Amino acid sequence: MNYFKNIKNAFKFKNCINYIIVGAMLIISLVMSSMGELPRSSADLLAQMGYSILLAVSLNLVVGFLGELSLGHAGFMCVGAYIGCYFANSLYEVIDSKLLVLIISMLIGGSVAAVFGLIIGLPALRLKGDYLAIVTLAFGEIVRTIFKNQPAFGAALGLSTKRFGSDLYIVALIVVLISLFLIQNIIRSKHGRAITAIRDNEIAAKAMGINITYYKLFVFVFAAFFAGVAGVIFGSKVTPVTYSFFSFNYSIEILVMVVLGGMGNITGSIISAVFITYLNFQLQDKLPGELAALKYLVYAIILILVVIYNNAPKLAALREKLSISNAISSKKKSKNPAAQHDDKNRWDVVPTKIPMDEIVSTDLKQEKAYTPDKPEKGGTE
Amino acid sequence: MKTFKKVVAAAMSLALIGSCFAGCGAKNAKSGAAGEYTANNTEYFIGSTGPLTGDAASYGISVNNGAMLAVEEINAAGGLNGVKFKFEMKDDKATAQDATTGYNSLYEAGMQISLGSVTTDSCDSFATSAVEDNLFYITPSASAAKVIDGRDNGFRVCFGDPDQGTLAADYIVETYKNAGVIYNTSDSYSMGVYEAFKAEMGVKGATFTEATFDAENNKDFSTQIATLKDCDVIFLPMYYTEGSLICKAATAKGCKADLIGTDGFDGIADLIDSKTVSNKVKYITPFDAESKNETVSKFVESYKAKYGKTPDQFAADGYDAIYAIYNAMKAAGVNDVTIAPSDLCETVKASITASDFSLTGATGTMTWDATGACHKELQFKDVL
Amino acid sequence: MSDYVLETKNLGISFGGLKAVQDVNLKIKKGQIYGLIGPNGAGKTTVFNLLTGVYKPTTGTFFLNGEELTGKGQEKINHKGIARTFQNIRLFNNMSVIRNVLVGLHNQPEFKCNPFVSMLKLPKHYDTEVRMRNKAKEILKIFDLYEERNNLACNLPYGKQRKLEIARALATNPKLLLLDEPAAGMNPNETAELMDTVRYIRDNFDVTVLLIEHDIKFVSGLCDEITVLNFGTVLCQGDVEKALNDPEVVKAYIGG
Amino acid sequence: MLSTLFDGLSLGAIYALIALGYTMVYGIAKMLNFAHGDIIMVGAYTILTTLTMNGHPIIGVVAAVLVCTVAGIVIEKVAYKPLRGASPLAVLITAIGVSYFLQSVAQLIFGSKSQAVQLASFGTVKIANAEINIGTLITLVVGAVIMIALTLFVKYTRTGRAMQAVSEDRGAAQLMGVNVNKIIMITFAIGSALAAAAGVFYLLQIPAVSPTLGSMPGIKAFAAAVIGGIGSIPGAMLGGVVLGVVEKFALSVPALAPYATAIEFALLILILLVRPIGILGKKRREKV
Repeated sequence: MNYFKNIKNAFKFKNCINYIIVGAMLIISLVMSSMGELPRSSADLLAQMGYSILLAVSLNLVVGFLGELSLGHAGFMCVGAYIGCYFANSLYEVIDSKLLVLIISMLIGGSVAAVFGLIIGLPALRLKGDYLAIVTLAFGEIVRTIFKNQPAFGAALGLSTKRFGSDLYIVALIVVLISLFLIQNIIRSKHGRAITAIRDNEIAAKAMGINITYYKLFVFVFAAFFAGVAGVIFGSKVTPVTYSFFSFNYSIEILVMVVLGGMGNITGSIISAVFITYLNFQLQDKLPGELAALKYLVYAIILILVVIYNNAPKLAALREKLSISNAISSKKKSKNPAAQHDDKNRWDVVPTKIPMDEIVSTDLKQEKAYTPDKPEKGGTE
Repeated sequence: MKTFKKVVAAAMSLALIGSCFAGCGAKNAKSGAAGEYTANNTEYFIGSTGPLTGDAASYGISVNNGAMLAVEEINAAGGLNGVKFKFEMKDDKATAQDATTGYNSLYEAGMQISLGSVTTDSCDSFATSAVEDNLFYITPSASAAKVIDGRDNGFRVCFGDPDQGTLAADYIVETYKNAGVIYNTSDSYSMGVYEAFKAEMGVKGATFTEATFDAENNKDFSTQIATLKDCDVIFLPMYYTEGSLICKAATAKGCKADLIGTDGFDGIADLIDSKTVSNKVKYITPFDAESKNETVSKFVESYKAKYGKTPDQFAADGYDAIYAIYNAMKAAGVNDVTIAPSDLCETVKASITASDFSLTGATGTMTWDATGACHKELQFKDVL
Repeated sequence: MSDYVLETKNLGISFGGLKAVQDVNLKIKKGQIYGLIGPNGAGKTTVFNLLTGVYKPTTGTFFLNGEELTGKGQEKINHKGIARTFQNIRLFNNMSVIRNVLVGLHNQPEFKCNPFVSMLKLPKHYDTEVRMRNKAKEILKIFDLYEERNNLACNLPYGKQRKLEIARALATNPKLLLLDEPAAGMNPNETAELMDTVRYIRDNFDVTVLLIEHDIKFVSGLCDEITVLNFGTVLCQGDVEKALNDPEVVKAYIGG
Repeated sequence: MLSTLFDGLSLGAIYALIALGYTMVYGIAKMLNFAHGDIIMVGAYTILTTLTMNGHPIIGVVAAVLVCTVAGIVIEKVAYKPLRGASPLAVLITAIGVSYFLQSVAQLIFGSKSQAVQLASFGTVKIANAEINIGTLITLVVGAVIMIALTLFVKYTRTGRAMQAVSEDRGAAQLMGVNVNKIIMITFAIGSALAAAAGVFYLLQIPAVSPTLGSMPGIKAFAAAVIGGIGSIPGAMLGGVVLGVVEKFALSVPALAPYATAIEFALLILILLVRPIGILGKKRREKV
């Protein structure tokens, strides 16, 4: 009977907010479409939002939950887009149903990207922090270079793909819903706990018997899969698929989505992915000529300010003062863990040595308290 | 409090989604379903996308300037049967993705006919949409074969990549003994010209040395020049930014070869001069700003007056593309400002491919066949 | 089955020629509380690091219940039944108290649950989660941390952080529990309470305890046997009173 | 062959100079200054501005070094100093932000178009059958001199020794009376000045400047620093030269040329996997 109780639990508002957001997008647009009021550009934008959300949420798995910086997320998307669409092109000759072809090619693209995730996950076992970030960056560049020199994939001309049509957004948003279901369930399970434990303190996690190798690979493969699926959606919308799209800049754009939304916060990633995609769309014509650089200037400033605000040790007091949740719940302050800072018994910061060598001993410890999605409380807690 | 935060988040995101629809919805609230967008047109709407920002921005800006100039001239002369023209170029940063977005925006705003896109990848993407809607496009500068291949409604003003490669090969085999080529593996234009060049050299039974580069990652050309230093001519199918660096590297390395560029090469004169480059540099172009031809000099004069600089070939292509559309519409006797894109496409297609249709523009006298390719004279122009 | 829970034979490690620890022979019986003491830099924590697989020993071997574990990885050694706490506390600071313990429970065979089961939220996922949480709560109650279970670990007072670390280690169901200076930074009341807790877990969890501690009162009040280390070598071993009064030990501590 | 080798060495010298800045900042401030490559771009634009104002190239070079030094110090103060003690992840993301900031500001001021910068032109000399540009030789010699000077500076001056101390153990250095903030600032200043120097040599070889000029050389130089062993000055030199030579040799083989960049990055990944501390890096032990 526990099962049904828990199922009920899962339908509580705060546990399904992410589905509500994406579901609302889907339903509103379907209604508008049935009334003939959904312009093509909006449908296009929605599909774009769909794969942006996929990318941001999957990168958040790596950056926010595992605590490793990946600068090659666009590389996985590139693999998915090229491989998935390559197969789709041949599948169209055999299978009539466009939807079926898209689904199969998404699975193929995702799986091949996942294999690449496994390959790039292997260095992750030996490297951490800045070094791993550079390796992922290198990976992204290598993948692009390989694809742009393969005549089978159109070389510099890009791979001509078949467009799915204006209904793509429906498929994209449904895929997002399914992916969110899978990702959130993992995060809120014992496996998610193990992953965040690795992020918080790898040495302790090892000592607790957590299989670091397994989970790091798992996260890289898992995230790469969704990035690959996002790539196939991209390829079904944009033709030709060219290597130049999946540049380092695009990886950074995904990273901006994650940082802006809050590392380790899935709802945040969704909102900021939607926001930034929308902003890009709106700014396409608003910033003529060289003024287009303003967009990147804004991204840069967002990155710098958000990160400094959230991480600067000296701003800890300010953060607490300005925290929305504190302001709102002043009544409940006694229950707020942050209030315990005043505890007299609290051991003051132990002066620790700065780690000697970032390769072997860095803890990617977050200064700021994370707000990972809380696991559903198992009935009686 | 957690819940509250989430409620705030949900409200925010819903507002955001709402605004997205509102933004797009308001523009065509009156118009309803697709296809009726043109119903409110009071001017013939010519759309296009091109790189107005980013590395390739200079091409998009030139085409835009040339096209705007042509539209102004036509409108000043009374338009087509009193109906004026409107031209709008959306920025696509030379990416396929933004070209689609731009196409959709234009289409919803009532675009009836188009100049396609300025660069190859974007134009491929633009054309895919244009085929679905049967919208006529005549690209000023997207030269890859696939841009118009198999697309009835696609035309172009510039030469195709293969034509240039073939022409260059013929010329080089005639004039020089020891040929070399450097091409950009990361660029479809460069690759396209190179492939045709290679094929033609094969036909002629001539041999040549080759070197490659990748403009994304590599801007130092000493190795490539070293490979080709014994050649007496080096063919450079590429845009002028890299071209100028190769010219300088050749001089720095003491390479004496003549350098021959393609029609992407104009603009190079701003970047090199006889002090920095001692080699002889020339390029293939259908457009010569110093030409004494009446049409050309009139174009160059009014361009200079409007924009304060000498037009390059992209500007001339843009200018000619607009006139091609105008003349074809005029020849077909189009007389309905709210004509649907598809109908207009069929009409213009028929008139532009007619055997008696030709256009004398800034880039020479042009005729078109059913494949959409343009026939005109090419010439070699000396830079240094 | 060996007589001893832990047995080390000539265990030693050298870092680039410097012999940090050498010839350590420990024999710890089941159910004992065993002390490892010595002045600063004597190599106590290094012994812990050797026993938990952080360092690979350059000489010697060690056995847990007669099974050789020399050279095995940290995770593997933990699975075999050695759990530890750290001298400078290493909690999962940004996770709640209960989740810290849940991570400890992660590898218990009765809580096995394949990621795909969790991903699809099959009934087994819920079943496992609920059972894990109940178990974690039981453990937290023993350590008097139940009330704080939803607070972030980093917001606990120092004494409770120490306790939580022990609770977390215990959750991995160890046969041998290594405590690295568990009473450091605690006031006398907390220390006394901790002594009771250690005894309680020894009696109720079927676990043997090896601990490093500087507080002589704590050691003499709790340990059955001790080993004194100095400069990486064993100075003296055996009964607590006898060892503490050994002139060599006194000399090592007072200096000479 | 010989000509390719010289080209590789000269490119390697540029990488090495950039890598030196990376390695110093990484060794001392323990952070990956992703914006380091963009400092080169700042230097290059400074030279461009001086030249368009009809300044002498030498004035341009001096101005570039000054502007870059100041830029380095300001960036450190504004963006990195508040994050001292925060997680490396946060610092790295900020550094990426700074990199983008510099690029977009440059684009707003100077436009995205590549512009020609002719610092100086040199003739060629013939060394054993190969035409070698004199600029290449100058790059090699001056690069080597700067590296040796830097090594001596770190080894024998008071500030240099303080740098070593901060690199070894920041806390202990602070207790010994070293002003850590000042040392880190000086490190950034020197690193940025080196980037300016690298920018000058870059312009000698590739006489064009654009806002994204520094990003790829920056990333490759970081790869060079890692290959050589981060924190090690000879390592940075070695790594830079190895990478430069590999790049040039890959480019000279037609079949490999399109993959030159991929080969360099693959080399980086390989070295990190086989020997994560780099060729000349020192091994350090995990602290528990």
